[in-house]
Amino acid sequence: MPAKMALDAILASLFPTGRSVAVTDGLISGEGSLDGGRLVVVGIDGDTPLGVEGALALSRTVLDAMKVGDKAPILVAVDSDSQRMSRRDELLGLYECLAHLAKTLLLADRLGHPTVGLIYGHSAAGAFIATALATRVLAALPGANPSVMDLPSVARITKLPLDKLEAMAASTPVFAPGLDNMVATGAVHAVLDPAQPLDAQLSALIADLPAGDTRDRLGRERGGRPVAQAIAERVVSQARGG
Amino acid sequence: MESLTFRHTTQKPLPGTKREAITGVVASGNLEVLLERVLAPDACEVAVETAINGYGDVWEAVVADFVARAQPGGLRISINDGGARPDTVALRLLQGVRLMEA
Amino acid sequence: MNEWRQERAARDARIAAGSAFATGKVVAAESVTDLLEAVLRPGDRVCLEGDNQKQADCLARGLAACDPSRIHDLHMVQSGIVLPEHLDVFETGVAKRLDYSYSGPQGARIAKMLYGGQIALGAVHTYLELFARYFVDLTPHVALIAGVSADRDGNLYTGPNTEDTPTVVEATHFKNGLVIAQVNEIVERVPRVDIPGDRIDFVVEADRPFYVEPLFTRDPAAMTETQILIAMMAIKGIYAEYGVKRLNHGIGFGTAAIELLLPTYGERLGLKGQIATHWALNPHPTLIPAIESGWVKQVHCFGSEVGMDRYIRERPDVFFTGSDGSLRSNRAFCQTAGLYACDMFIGATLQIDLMGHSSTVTQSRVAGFGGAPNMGSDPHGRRHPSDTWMKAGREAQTSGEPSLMRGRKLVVQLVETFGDGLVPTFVERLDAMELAKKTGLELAPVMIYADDVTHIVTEEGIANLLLCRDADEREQAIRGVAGYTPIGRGRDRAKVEDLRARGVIRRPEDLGISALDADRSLLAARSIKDLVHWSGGLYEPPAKFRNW
Amino acid sequence: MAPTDPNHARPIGDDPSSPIAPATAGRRSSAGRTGSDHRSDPVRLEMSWYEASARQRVAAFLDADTFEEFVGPTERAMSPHLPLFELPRAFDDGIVVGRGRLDGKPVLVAAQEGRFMGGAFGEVHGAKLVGLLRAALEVRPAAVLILFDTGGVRLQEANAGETAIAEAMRAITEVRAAGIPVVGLIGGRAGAYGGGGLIAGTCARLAVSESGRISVSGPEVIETNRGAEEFDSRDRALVWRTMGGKHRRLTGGADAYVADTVAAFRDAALDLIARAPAFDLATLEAEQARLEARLTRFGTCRDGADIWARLGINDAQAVPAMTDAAFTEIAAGVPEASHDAR
Repeated sequence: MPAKMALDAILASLFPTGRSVAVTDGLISGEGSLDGGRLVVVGIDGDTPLGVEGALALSRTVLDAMKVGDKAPILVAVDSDSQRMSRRDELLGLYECLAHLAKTLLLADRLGHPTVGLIYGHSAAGAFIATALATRVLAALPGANPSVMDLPSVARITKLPLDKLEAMAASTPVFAPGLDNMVATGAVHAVLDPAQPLDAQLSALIADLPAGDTRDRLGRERGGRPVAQAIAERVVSQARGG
Repeated sequence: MESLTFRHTTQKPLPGTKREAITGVVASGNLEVLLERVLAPDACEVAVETAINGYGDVWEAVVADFVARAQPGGLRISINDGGARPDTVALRLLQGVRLMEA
Repeated sequence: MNEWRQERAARDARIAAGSAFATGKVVAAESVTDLLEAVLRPGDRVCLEGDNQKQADCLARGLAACDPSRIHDLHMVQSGIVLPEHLDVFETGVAKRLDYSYSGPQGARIAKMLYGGQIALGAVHTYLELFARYFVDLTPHVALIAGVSADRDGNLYTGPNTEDTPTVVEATHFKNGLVIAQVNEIVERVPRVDIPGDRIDFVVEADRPFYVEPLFTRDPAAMTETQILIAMMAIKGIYAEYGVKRLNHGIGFGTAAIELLLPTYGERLGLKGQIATHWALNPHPTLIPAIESGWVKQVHCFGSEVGMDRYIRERPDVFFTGSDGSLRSNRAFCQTAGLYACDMFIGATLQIDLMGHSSTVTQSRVAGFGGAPNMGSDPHGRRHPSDTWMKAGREAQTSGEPSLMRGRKLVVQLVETFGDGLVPTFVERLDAMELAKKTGLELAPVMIYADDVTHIVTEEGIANLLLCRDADEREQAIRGVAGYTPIGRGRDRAKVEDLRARGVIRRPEDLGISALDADRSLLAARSIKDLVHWSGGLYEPPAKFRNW
Repeated sequence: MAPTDPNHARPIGDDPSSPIAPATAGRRSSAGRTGSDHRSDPVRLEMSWYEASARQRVAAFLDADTFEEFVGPTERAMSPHLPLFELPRAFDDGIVVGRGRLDGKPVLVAAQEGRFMGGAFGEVHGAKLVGLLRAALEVRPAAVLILFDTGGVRLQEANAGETAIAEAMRAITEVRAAGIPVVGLIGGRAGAYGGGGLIAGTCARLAVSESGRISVSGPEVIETNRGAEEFDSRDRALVWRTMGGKHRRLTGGADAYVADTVAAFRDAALDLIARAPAFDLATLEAEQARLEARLTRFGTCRDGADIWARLGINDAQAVPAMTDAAFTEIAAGVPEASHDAR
């Protein structure tokens, strides 16, 4: 697996003319300029788990970006752990905080802020859904390692031997961790080339944003989700007829 | 997983006009039974997908008793089994037939 | 001249030795091992109280920590082998011989230690048998018992789980033995005196409250349609048929389902007051709806159950309670009540063979008996008639002089044809026989012998063994309710149909019951929370049973 | 986000025609009823939500005989992946979707079956929900109702499940933005865990019963990762004080608390549909303020009961044992419980 690209290197490549982006307690927020306009950056760095405070800090940034009125694109850069697993986070309603963060990103997109996710490290489970997956398109850098659960944990829960799971993982993208599999399911729209300037690649992505949610179509085309699109369309078609 | 299919001839069709019904849930020790009135009135087919291998003879006996008792002519019955005991299987089959007779 | 007071002198010497670690009778928890090393002698018979609901666990830990060079070869005589420490003492050599009744949670380990020869086993008893032997040939030299509280004079409050304590103290104290009690707290005045202080020699204030496990709580949420169907058949085909008023229930889900069907299905059948009025039973939470609906006249208990204390206090018309209001249970008396004063025992088992012998052992576990064989046996010493007993007797005995006929206790096995993991309940040969061979037991650990069993109820029907006239009929009656197990499929169909025509086998439809009616909506409570509601908030279930 | 259902359910009755009456119905006064009775079957309405299967819930919840299923079991749209794991499939992949009427109003409805694979999201399961939400944009029903019963992502199809959850969340915001309320109902045995909790948090309104649980990480997952000192998953009372229906209602994590009957969920759904917040900047600003205030006020609390006490409930310890009626009264007096900020 290629090494993951460091956040600083990513930002440098994105914003060759300078930026003001801070990372506090693993939370990324700030902005830089892209194509003569603003690009707002939020996200999580350093394999940090996302808890209630982090989610609300990020959503605050996204809400503030919406209030500026410039419809600036929003980049959600992610190298996170899963959601923070604790009694306190659940007691305080982590599901609401994570959903709220996702909703702010989805609303921003509706209100004309192009939203792009960028996974450059790890991410998993609730943290992944509430951030990178709540954007219009999700891009990745080689070395990224999204997962729902690592294979040893899957082995423990499914009571299947690890070597059998590893063999299955090689041929079945639907359950195995890793970037290639998330690309195959359609969750990751595109993998960027770290050797080329990222600003141009991001601009190209934004210029070519799909109108709707194309993830299930990509999943079918790439073979990672063979039936999802057809099933969803069958439901729509039956709902329509009658 | 094991797939089993049993075909029987019945003396009469199952009363009622309902085209299809489903009962039960696939869970540990439980099963779902899907019944469809699509066969000839004196035919019954029971197709089983079971999580537990090696109980073909028990399935055969349960299905034969069920067919003799319920005379489910015309029904194709499809079962997804999560390892139910024979008595649970027999009960679900009877529950399914009752739905079809309604 | 004969010396007639040697035992008493020995007891006095033990007390004197132990007093070095006591203030009056009171001993601190950290001194338990010192105390035990001072009062015990190698080879002593020791009863380390291990009940269902009350464990002398602090004393057990103290005993397990004794130096085996000083204390060794003890002969443990106790009803329950429940805690790990109960077996640790055999590993260290502190103990050598064992006579006991029940070893549910330690069943696998005890089997291994029996194979390995670490334990010299006397016998596995029923409760009443072991208690009886306390007064004949297994009288303890030292009893280590447990209670909730004591005063400084040793007056002991056992709490609602009195269980074995009076029996153990009676046998030990009055035959020159020494009694040491652990209590959760020392108080100025105990709520009630279950054991007078002059029978207690030392009192240990335990480092933590004794361990209690909710053994008798069955969550209605886990009850299946099959269990409900079986319960319906039992109510209609046995309780109603024989008018069973005085009874004992096992602790499985099947009998718990019966308890929950009384106020619904039983009510619909018009049986209230006609059946199930007088009980020998632990305070099962699933009995609450029947009690609240006025079905239950009274209940005597072997022990209590976690979470039932407040409820019992508020229902003194139903339960036996002390002047303080809390339950007074007593295992010996309740076992006796179950044996002689109940007309029916009904409970589950793991294996039944073609004769009707049943057993709860598997090849790798020696679970012991507890009290089921006492409940589940026909007492030949019974002399009082009842309609139920006489009717069963008439069914069993068709010839001979009617006035010399004796009745029969109903002993009912309530089983599903398959157990967990699709393991058949009906077998050619009990695992118990294999186990006896492997461990060198003279008696195979049979829970209930075939000649005591009167009925077997499965989801396929009821087999009335009283009506079987020979061994072949009996075998076919058992095969005839054994469902799709190999035993059941090996039936002679014609013979089974003949038995059905004679009413020896009764199918659900013969009883006017449709399997389709066996629905969870029939349960008076479908969750632990429902039981709490029924109890008016008095039942306080332990955390693991809550979903709120 | 593993399936976390701790209630290893034994089989129960599943015949849609057999009513599961409330167990202690004879002792309770019958639930207060709305004027919508005439449209639905009164016996079925009294069935226990918790006990009922997904199909039973849908059939009883909607106006009688109005449910039409999409991609129903005879279409055999089953998981293409479970056979690889030697696991049995279900004809509906554990979710029932379709259309029906609720008090005469056309609605779309999805119901998860918590007993099949813990109600978890697999490829087909997720796609059926996503399809239903996309259909709402075309057919414009009066509401979309999601009857949650899920442990989260189905591990055997984890990537597909996770992606479907993200698709469903986006689709919900689109449906809401189109002015169609999306209402979640939570009272099944599997709760709404993992990604199911996030989807729930995206809905416009939520109704929950006492046994309903909403959470991201399940107690067992937290215990496995952080130890029993962090979360003793066997302490069931703690589980409910942390993520159970009453706690969620008191803190405003759910907008209605209902008794465990189909009738109660139906009434709540009708009420919530009528007062669903818009999906706009004002709502999300309000939600931001609401959640920030929660962290400020309760961030140091260790236990649900501490929070309830700070909410001004006199006998916070008594909350878990409270009857539904008593609790509803208490919740009505807690200002934080009711809001339009979702």
